[in-house]
Amino acid sequence: MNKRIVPGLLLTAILTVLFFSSCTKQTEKKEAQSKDYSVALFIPGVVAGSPTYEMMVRGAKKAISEIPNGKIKVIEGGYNQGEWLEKLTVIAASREYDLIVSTNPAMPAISAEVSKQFPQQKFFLLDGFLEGNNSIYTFRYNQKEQGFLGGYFAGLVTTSTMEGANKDLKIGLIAGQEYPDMMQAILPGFKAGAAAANTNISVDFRVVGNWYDAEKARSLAASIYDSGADIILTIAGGANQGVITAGRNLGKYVLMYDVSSYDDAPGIIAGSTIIRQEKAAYEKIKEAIAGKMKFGSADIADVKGGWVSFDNKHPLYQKNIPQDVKDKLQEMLNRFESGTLSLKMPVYLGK
Amino acid sequence: MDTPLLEMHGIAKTFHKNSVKAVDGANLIVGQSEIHIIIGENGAGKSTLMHILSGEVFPDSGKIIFNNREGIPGTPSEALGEGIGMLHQHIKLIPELTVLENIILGAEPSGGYGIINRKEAIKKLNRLSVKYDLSAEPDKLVSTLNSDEKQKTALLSILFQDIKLLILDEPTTFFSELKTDSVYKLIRKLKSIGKSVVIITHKLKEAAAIGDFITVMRGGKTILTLKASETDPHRLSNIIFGDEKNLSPVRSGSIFGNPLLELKNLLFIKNGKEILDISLTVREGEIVVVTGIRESGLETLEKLLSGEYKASAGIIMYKTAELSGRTELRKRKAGYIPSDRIKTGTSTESSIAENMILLNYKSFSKSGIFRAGSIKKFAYTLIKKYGITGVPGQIMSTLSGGNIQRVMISREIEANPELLIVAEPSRGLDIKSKSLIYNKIFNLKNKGSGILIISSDIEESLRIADRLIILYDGKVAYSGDGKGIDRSALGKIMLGYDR
Amino acid sequence: MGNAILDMTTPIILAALGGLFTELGGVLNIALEGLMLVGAFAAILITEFTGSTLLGTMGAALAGISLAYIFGFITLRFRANIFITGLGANLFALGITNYLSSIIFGTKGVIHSPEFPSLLRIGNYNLFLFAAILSTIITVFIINKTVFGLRLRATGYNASVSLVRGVDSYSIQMKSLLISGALSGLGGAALSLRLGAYVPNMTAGRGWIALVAIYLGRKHPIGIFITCLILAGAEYFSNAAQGMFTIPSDILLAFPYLITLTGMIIFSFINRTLEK
Amino acid sequence: MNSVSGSSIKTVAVTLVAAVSIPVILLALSSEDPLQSITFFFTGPFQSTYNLGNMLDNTAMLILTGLGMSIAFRAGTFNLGGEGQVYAGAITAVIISLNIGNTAGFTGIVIVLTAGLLTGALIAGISGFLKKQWNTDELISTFLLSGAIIHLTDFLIANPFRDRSSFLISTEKIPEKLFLYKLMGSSHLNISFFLSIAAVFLAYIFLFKSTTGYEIRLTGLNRKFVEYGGIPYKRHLVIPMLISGGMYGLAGSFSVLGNFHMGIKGFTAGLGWNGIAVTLIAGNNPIFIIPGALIFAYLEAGTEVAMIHSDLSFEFSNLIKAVIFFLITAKRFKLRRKVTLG
Repeated sequence: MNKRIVPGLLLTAILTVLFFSSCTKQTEKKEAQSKDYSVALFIPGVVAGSPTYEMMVRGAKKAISEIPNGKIKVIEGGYNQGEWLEKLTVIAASREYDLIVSTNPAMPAISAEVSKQFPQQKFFLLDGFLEGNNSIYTFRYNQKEQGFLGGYFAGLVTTSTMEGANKDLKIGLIAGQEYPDMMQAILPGFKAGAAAANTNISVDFRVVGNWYDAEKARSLAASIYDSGADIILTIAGGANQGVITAGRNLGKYVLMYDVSSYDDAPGIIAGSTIIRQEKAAYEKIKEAIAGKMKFGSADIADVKGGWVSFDNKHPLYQKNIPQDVKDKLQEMLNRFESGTLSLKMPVYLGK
Repeated sequence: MDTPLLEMHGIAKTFHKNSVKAVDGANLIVGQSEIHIIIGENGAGKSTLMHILSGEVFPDSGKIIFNNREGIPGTPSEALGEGIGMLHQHIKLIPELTVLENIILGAEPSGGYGIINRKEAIKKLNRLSVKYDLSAEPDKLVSTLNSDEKQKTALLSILFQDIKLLILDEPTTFFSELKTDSVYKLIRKLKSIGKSVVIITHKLKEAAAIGDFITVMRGGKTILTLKASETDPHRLSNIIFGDEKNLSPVRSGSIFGNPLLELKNLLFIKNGKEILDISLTVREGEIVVVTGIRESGLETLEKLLSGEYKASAGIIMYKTAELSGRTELRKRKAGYIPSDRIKTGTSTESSIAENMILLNYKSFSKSGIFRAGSIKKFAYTLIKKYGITGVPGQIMSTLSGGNIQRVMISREIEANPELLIVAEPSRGLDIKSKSLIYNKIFNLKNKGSGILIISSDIEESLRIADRLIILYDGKVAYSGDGKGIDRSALGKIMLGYDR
Repeated sequence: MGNAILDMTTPIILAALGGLFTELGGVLNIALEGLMLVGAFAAILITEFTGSTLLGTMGAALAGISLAYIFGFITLRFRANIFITGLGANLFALGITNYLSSIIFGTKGVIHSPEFPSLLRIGNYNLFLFAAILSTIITVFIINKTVFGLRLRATGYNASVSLVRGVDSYSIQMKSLLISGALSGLGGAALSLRLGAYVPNMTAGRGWIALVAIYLGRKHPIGIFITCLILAGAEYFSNAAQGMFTIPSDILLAFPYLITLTGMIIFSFINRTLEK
Repeated sequence: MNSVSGSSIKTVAVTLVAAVSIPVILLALSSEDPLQSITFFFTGPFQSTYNLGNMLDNTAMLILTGLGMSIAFRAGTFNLGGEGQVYAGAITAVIISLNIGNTAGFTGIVIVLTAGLLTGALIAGISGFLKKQWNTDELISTFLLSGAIIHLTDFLIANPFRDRSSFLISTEKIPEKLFLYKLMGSSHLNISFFLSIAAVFLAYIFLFKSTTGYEIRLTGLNRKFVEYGGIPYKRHLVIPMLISGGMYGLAGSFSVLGNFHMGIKGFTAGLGWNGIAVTLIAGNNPIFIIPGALIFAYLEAGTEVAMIHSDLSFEFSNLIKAVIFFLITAKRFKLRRKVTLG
């Protein structure tokens, strides 16, 4: 019994020594701070498997690489939402970064919380919305319009004469999880878009439960296709791959979100909405470096502004989609771009 | 003379757990076709020495030469590979496997590609069965066997491996009393075909009866080796144990009181077969011994009394209460020393003290919390009274077999039960321990407790019983005070000749 | 429907059969998840480079064996606690696949290519289904008819008795771990090759489901096969139900667990009643 | 499970050295500035009171979950459902907190903690009951039940109790009167730390000094012996489960009152599994759970800080943890002896 306590005591002793030895280090560190611009890129999740995060990382790195002593650090926060606040606090507390960049609708609230403790810390948040906090600038995509474009195109496909399209007026949407933007912007937009193509179209909406179970996504997609749908919009992270496989196996269509990826499955991926995430990260961080970022304000990035769109320039799209569908989609895009049509993105989630 | 088959020199082993020198510089020489007996008290180091030979324990120091090759077996598999096999005191079989699977395990005849050649296995098994007069049903599950069949299976499993030296640990504890002759026959047969046998025992008669040589062990040392034919058992006994006569239990005079335990037409039926049908009464101050050969129903009786089996019919009365369903003798504070001492009777990974307080642990506590002082005191009292080598906090598994039993016995007897049930009281005990337990039992009897002993040891049964019940084939073949019955008459009843 | 269920169940059957070997050998193998994951990764990696799904499949088995060897070596040789080393093996699989993928493909994410060779199919069924059926039959044979099978069961039931009988439990348990590595690796390959892509964490708890299937299947290959079919059926029902009813998805996701649990309770209830 | 005991000082030392040096090697190999990564890894948790406080708060949670597991292990049962039990305990704490507005303060805190504890106990108790009644394997039933509970709790957070004004999938914040008293600046460290230490000693006394603990330990070691001793052991298939689940539930409610102050989807993830790891590192001994939890929390905090400040990546933190898991319970480091006949 006594013998066995020894290792525990030993360890406690080691930890104590480490504690005291590190206290002295802390004071030395402060002088070492650099005056050059440094950015922390906080990923709410992991970069792996997410093209939108990859785009953000690319854009941010490019912006930083263009200044002489720029520093950028990508920090993956993991999927546990409960831990984000703590991690973001640690980053802010380190006082090492001039700007924290992140992306996710939940980040503004979390950043505001951190901002209470560290008011000097600046935040640039993509895909979120918060006005009036002088430390935070947000840049939110109009996902309702984005969902609408997807729904409209899917509606055009299911009513078209395309090889994989059947008579049933049915389309699908597979999501990784049910999250606020999905339920309040994307899905309603998608349904509205489909209705704009034909009011009788029904939407089969299903959830994988996570962002990586591609096999489950595959069987969900197969089940949706079997029930008569001919095109599915997939917003399921890494699990998208399962939907593509199901589409390939059954000769049906897949619609991608955020990132144009026709080449991944030529002929199967029929269309793709896009957001200009790389450009946004790049341009906005450049603004911040130049001291021109409008902290305290919130921008909405929509189709009209060119931040949200549909990739209809891709050769595979041009090749595989019938002319009348192409024309109708272009017409719809024109209406958004000219401002004759716009959808309001819900920025606060009222009760 | 040929070179010896086995030489062991300066073998020593200390178990780190309790720093007790189990074997301390032992030497042993066994010739070709020789029956060699190792005799000694419980805890003398016999088993450890043999476990070293069979590869189960690795010694701290020493040299082994076997079959002209020097080296120490690192695992049982290596020992078997060299031709050393050991039959353990506790039957080592796997109940979930069939008889054949148990027998061939480790020496499977292969038909290529690692596939078991069943035909070949059966053929070899049949050959062995005939040669050693041991029958077996290959496809029966071992869990369904009776103890006799289990013993045969265990023996066959060793014989199936091609061994040069067979180690038998307490064979007559292992085999029922009346099977001793056939065991001897088997051992002699092995000798006659050139194999050597080492037998561990603490029974003098056994040693003298079949051994060629006898090696005496005490305190981890081999103190001398004698030729069996030249040995006087009494002298030997003094070397090992001191004077045996003083230790023999004596039956005391008896006044019997009210009935404590009554079994009325207790019936146990399994798979439509009547396994046991018994009636008996145990009164205050009375020792009732139920004996018989192994398959006669002794085990079933124990299991019915312990509550493991549920009686098919009949009544169990404890004093004036009728116990329905499974017996609850234990809940009524009856003492019980089970035949399975290790698995049932002790918690091997708990301390001595924790094992000792099992029956009345609540009395050592105050509002649910133990009083450490009184437990310690109690444990020390029992340790002293029963001559146990150990301290209260010591973990049971670090004790020798004899000490483990003493802990258990001390617990059961010190609780002063009105009724004590003892199964196989002398199993695995040396004479000192045996006489200790008998003395304690007689004390209890004199205080007016009733005692029911279930034993397959004939002499023990004759000597101590106030009332003797002999079972044959699950039925009472004799019930009486045992007077006028000698050993051979008893044997006949047990085997069903005198009905 | 039957086809879909069979498709869903193959990876789990393969992993569960692998786990059966370790389970029979007395080793609680909670690393099935990680073993599947390295298999899934290796299958894509090697197929990508060689263009052959066959080589990819073999590579998957080999990757499973390699991880199983590390896991087994540490657990059996150093006598480390198998539960913790199992958790370690699962974490290791996640870390090492991401690490290798960032070195080899420059991405930690999804690995896929449009020209990925499609799997061989016989009729409507892909080859892995036949592999799973064949493995089930071979497993029955190995367990009951071979020296290894006997020693494996003996070790699992009672290692100390087996040891006395000259059975080297280290080697037996190690072999069983390697087999479980190979079969789980194949299970992982069944998952990723059919998809034509590797997604980090794509096993998504299937290794655990396989472990459950071993127990529910009464540690018998055929029992496991049937259990896996039933589990896949529950999953299929839950997937289909998402399209039929407006039940919140979280509740539907809980369904397979509840169905399995209910089945298990009924099973043990019947067992207990029969005993009495 | 009970064989987790009695490792010598030498092997513990070797384990510690290996567990420390292997991450160092891995860091050195993967990092562009190894010294910096290593420094952050080891000293990071102590660099600010915020880091230190959070590490200690995490330690407190791990102590509770570790204790929960160790009591189940001692009784010879296996509770694989910790994840679900913590999560359910936490959501119960949130729901009760949101509904007892007027009883806030000390009484309120007691009510909330009790409710969380009972929820965990109930869930684990179901598995114990099934084991007792029909011998349903508790290893599997706890796991399955937990799997279902996790999704159902997700549902509660995402639907009926969802705060629809938040972009987090979370419930509303609980009343501030129920927050546990904080001990170290802005970090999460709160009085639950002392309560968890107290729980260790209570658990120790319960297991080793009480009659019920005696019955439970004997049941775990040798069920036949307990039956033979006439101890009614069947309830000890249920009681340890209740305690085990209760500890998990308590950990869940502590993390709500002391740290998160609301329910967030998946917020307690990992506590259940880590509890098992802590118990096994501690060799099932309640007292050793304190250093065991400390080691574990220290490792987690170290990797986290190193990830934020240096170029340590997510997958490497997994690899480091994996290596430590591989070695931390190793009992001996010598390879098999090779002595054979001939």
